Amino acid sequence: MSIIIDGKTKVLIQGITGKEGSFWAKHAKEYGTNIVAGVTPGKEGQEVDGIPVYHTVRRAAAEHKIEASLLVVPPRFAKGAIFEVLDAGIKIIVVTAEGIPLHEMLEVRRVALSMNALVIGGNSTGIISTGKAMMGFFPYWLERVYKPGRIGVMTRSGSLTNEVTAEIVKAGYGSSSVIAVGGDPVPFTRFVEILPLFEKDSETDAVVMIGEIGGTMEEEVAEAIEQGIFTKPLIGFMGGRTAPKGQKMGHAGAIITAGKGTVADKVEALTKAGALVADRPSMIGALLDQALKG
Amino acid sequence: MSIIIDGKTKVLIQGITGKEGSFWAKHAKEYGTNIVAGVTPGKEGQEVDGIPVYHTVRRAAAEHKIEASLLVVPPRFAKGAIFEVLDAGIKIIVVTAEGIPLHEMLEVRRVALSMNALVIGGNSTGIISTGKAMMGFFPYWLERVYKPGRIGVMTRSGSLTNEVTAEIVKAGYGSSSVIAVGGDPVPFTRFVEILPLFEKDSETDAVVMIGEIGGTMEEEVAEAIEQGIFTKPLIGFMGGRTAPKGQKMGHAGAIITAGKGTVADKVEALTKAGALVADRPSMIGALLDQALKG
Amino acid sequence: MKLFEYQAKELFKEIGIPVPASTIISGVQELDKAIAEIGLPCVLKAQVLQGGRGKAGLVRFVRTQEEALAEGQRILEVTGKKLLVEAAVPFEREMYISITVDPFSGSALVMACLEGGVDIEQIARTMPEKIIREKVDTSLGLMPFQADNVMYALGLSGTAAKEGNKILLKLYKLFIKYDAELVEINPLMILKDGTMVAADGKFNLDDNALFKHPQFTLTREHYKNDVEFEAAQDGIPYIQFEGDIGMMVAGAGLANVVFDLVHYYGGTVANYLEFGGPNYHKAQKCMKMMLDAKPKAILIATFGTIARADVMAQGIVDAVKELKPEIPIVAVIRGTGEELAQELLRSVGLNPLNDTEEAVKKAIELVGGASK
Amino acid sequence: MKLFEYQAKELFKEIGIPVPASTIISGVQELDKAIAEIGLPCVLKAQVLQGGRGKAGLVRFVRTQEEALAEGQRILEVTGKKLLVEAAVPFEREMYISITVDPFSGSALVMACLEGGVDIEQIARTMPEKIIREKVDTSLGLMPFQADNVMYALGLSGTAAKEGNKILLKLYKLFIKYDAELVEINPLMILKDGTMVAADGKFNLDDNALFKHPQFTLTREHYKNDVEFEAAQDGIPYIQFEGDIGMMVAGAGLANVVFDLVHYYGGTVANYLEFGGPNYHKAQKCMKMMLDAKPKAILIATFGTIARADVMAQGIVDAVKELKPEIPIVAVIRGTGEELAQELLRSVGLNPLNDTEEAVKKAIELVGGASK
Repeated sequence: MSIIIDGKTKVLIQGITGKEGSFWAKHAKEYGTNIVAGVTPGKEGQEVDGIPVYHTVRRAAAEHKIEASLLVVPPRFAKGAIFEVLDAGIKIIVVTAEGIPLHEMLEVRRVALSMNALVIGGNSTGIISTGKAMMGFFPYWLERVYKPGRIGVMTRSGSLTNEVTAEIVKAGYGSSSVIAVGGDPVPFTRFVEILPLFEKDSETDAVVMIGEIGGTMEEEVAEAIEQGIFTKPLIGFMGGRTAPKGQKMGHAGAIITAGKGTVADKVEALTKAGALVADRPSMIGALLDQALKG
Repeated sequence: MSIIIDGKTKVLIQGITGKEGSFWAKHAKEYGTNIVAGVTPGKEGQEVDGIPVYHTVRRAAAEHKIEASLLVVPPRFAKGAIFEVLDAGIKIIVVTAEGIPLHEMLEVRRVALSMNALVIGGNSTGIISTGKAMMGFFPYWLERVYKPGRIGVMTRSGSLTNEVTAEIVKAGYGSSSVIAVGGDPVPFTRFVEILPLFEKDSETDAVVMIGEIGGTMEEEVAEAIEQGIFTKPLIGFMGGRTAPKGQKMGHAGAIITAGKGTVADKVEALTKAGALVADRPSMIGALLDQALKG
Repeated sequence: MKLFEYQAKELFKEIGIPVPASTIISGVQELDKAIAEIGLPCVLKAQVLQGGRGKAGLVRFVRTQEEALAEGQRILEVTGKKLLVEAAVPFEREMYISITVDPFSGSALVMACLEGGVDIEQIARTMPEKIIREKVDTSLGLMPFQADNVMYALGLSGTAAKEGNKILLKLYKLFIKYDAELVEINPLMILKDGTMVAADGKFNLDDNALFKHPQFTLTREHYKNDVEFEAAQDGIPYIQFEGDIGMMVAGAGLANVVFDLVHYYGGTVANYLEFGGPNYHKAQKCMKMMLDAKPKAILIATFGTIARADVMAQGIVDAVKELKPEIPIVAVIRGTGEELAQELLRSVGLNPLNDTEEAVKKAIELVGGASK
Repeated sequence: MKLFEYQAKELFKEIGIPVPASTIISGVQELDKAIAEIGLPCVLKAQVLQGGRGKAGLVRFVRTQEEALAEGQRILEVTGKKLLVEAAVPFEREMYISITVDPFSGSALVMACLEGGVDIEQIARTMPEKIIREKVDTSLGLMPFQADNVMYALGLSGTAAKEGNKILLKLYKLFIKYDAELVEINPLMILKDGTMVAADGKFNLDDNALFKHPQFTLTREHYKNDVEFEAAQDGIPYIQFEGDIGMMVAGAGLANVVFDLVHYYGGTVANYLEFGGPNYHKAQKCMKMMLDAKPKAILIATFGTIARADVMAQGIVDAVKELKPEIPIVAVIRGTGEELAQELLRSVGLNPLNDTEEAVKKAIELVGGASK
């Protein structure tokens, strides 16, 4: 078990004939992901690494049972591509595009919520069920970073994820699933919506959350812990403690919402809820030991 | 029992301070309808026939439990007024406005469906639970037209309704509830959605459906009968048998959908499903006798 | 409100949907100049609103100046309307495409079919599977992937699929921008290189949204005759027929039924006037129109609630007093205020009835009985 | 992208939201003419993007020509930016109104408050109940009833409620039309007669949607200095600070953490450059910018997947070879292609590390140790 996908999940790749699309299709397949089809309008009949390509998701879905889709399309086409998958009844979608217009993000978030679909991203490096399957961009070939284990990871950042998962491995652990919700100001799926999946995953003992200044996602997690929705140990690590106010540093997501969103706020909320907070990446290992070995 | 409303249903009137609004508020109250509040922006604090007026539905709903709303507002404001009621969590809405723009009708129909709300109209003369309560415009003071009884009536027309209910009374029957779904091309609620309410109403023995050329509402009713969704006797009467093709006669709803919608089609579908069809108003009484007295 | 083909094509051009070169003329004397501009061969198309122009000989492909003059003159004379002179475009195949509404789901509905140029209702009855349908949530709009769904489902590919996608997206923009009930291109010609040209265009605007588009108004050309046009100016639905009985009914539903009953009992209708809803205050004017039209008898029927019987009766009485008609009048006026209404009618010698079918039969009797 | 107050007000005017009469000037020599046009008393407002202009003395109410000249000159000198000369408008009370997004529900979010003219974040913390919130489904748009909900909930009535309704609907149109992250009027002045005037305006555009609005471009005035402006022209996030260590990090998340770590271990940052994402191919250019800025040491950190370590290393190596820097360079380059990357760095005498915190500590040591 792992959350969201495993080696059996039937995966589609939208934008599969592009440079990035074909590159990561090959890697995902090599890693064990069950990629059943790809889509690029106008290119039906082609194959990418043995994967059949269709004009549209509807046509691909007519030929294959599809359970999840990885979008490797430019940001301007992301909204349309997401709605295309939703329209075909597919409920798991990973969106890697960085730079989707904000108002389009709102629309996607709202519709995905109403359809009860799990749309992850935008600006996500993807999701990986470590050792089994991945939808996204992960340097799984670096064993000191992507070692299978029993720690769930959820993250707003790409670059920081490798940094943190490497610390987890260094401390003698590994990851069960890594979910990059992405660095956008309106992530389609929020940390607090991933949490219940880790809660019920028997292969996850604890969760490391890689947060960031801005927004309220970390505060929502604190609330979920307080409400007993999540009961396993959680270690938070947030960047942007010393970021100068008003200066846009880091992700677009790092816009402070009126009266909320500083790292100090997040640390306070999490600590109050009983979560552990790492000041630096190097503390994560020790906190995992503390939480799991007592 | 009667369908949708009875004398206890707490009713709001939007546009209550207008000429028509205040006129029908008075009549509805006189008839026994439980009108608890009215809304006209800017007129909070006024009263109409003892009914308190509020600026907004939200403010009215904060002071009164409201279960249903009658809209007596001009067509250009109808969409906004409907969404205002829906937004306040009220799920029964009767829309009398004639001439709501088509694209706005689409929007209302779609949203109402998604919210599981019963929006009746537009261009509806209203609904009446005969002898108990009414939301709309009915000359209930004409006893030969609005006599309580056990026949459910659903209709696309206003003028024809009086004609037909008078025939029902003439034949010795009366009406349990009369529901005018309205003459618009995109009625917010369709005949087939009223049918289950009559089916489970213990005070309704049979239903008279007053249809019209155009659209597919009558065909949908035939289908519901065939599928066993509606099992009581149904007598259909449809205007526009001899209407010249391509000529817009009657309601805007009378646009023939590609390959469907002539009265001949409707008669065929209904007859095949086992419903009785009256060629003329004067046949309705005899058909009721046939259905109910065998 | 229906637009004429040439108006629809102006909108197509505005949004970038390719149309053949064309020019619109009002009389045969403008034809030479038009042909000089458009070239030969070309197509002459009567600008009338009814369908089936081809079968009626109102669309003609002409090769020579002489042929053009002869056909142009003939069509202009038959219709009395404008004539569109349009370049002939060589095409490989034809396609049908339209956007209308799906009342059940509350969506816009795209329909497309590769059997273009023919009657779509016919295809809907005989080969429904050839029509590709795509519903559009208007709050989200038509998305490019949906246009792709349509084009690839039709079996198009390459340039044609891409062109079709673009044209459909543009057509949808028009549908929304102008609050259309229906936009249709039939045929949409597919040329050898996969590009497309709209060879015909239907555009029905929503009358209830016309206030947002004051540039469109109903003109005399939209009507069969002056009377219908003038009635429409007053917001009164009026249709001229060839029969005996003048029908003046309040309420569209009842009007339809009375029309049916007249035919059922073997009568014929001279004209149809609907004076329900907001028009009930115009009873006097309506009655005058009926009298002016000189049917063999007038049949008035109402059963109104808001449309008060007494108000309508007063208007009728006023008109009768003023014009002192000699044709028989049958009235069946019921609903709110009916007692007073009937009194009023009696005051000018009319004998109001209580039953619609009785009234219809009476009117038929008065004009000489059933024609069957 | 943030618009300046005067730009926001141009948009307000365009949509019909009343603003005070005003004129924008670039130098003190234009002030006389501006005052002749606007009249006295008037308000002089520095066109800078940071908040708290009032407290910083960058907004001044002036009564006389002399006062205006003195204050105008002072503000222009302090900021080096444009100055807005605006008519003083007598008002009864002030209100706050804004539209932004609610990420949780995926809606637009209207916020309004009758405590205008003050810091809304402050009110959100201390008197959250005074802020009226209304969520807007952007696929349906802000409806008039929602604007009514806001105005009546604030306690407005009569003309003010109606004016507020209209202004909010217009503000929403701007929010949508220009793909805004935030539009805000604070204060919106309510005059004696209930009409309203927007006395200030904030307008943040969504950078990801700027391609739809090419009329807006970032200008030199948006930046503190030439280097930040030039970096932005190349799409490189660059911020100048006053400290010792030049930070060049791939990836926004990692950059934030390295920034934190430098401070945690007692160091200071000279400048911040982010070269992740599509910028990883620009490593050479970025490295040159870092060297040009002459910090006491340069700290390079990456842990990329798509941003390949070897490509970034090659760029750094090329820049080092070209410029032969004498300041120390600490590099911790990991991720895809890290073996090759480390080899490349070693080839120019750099000694790549493997641990971010080690690297931060090393860099601080090299610039003279922690400042604490």
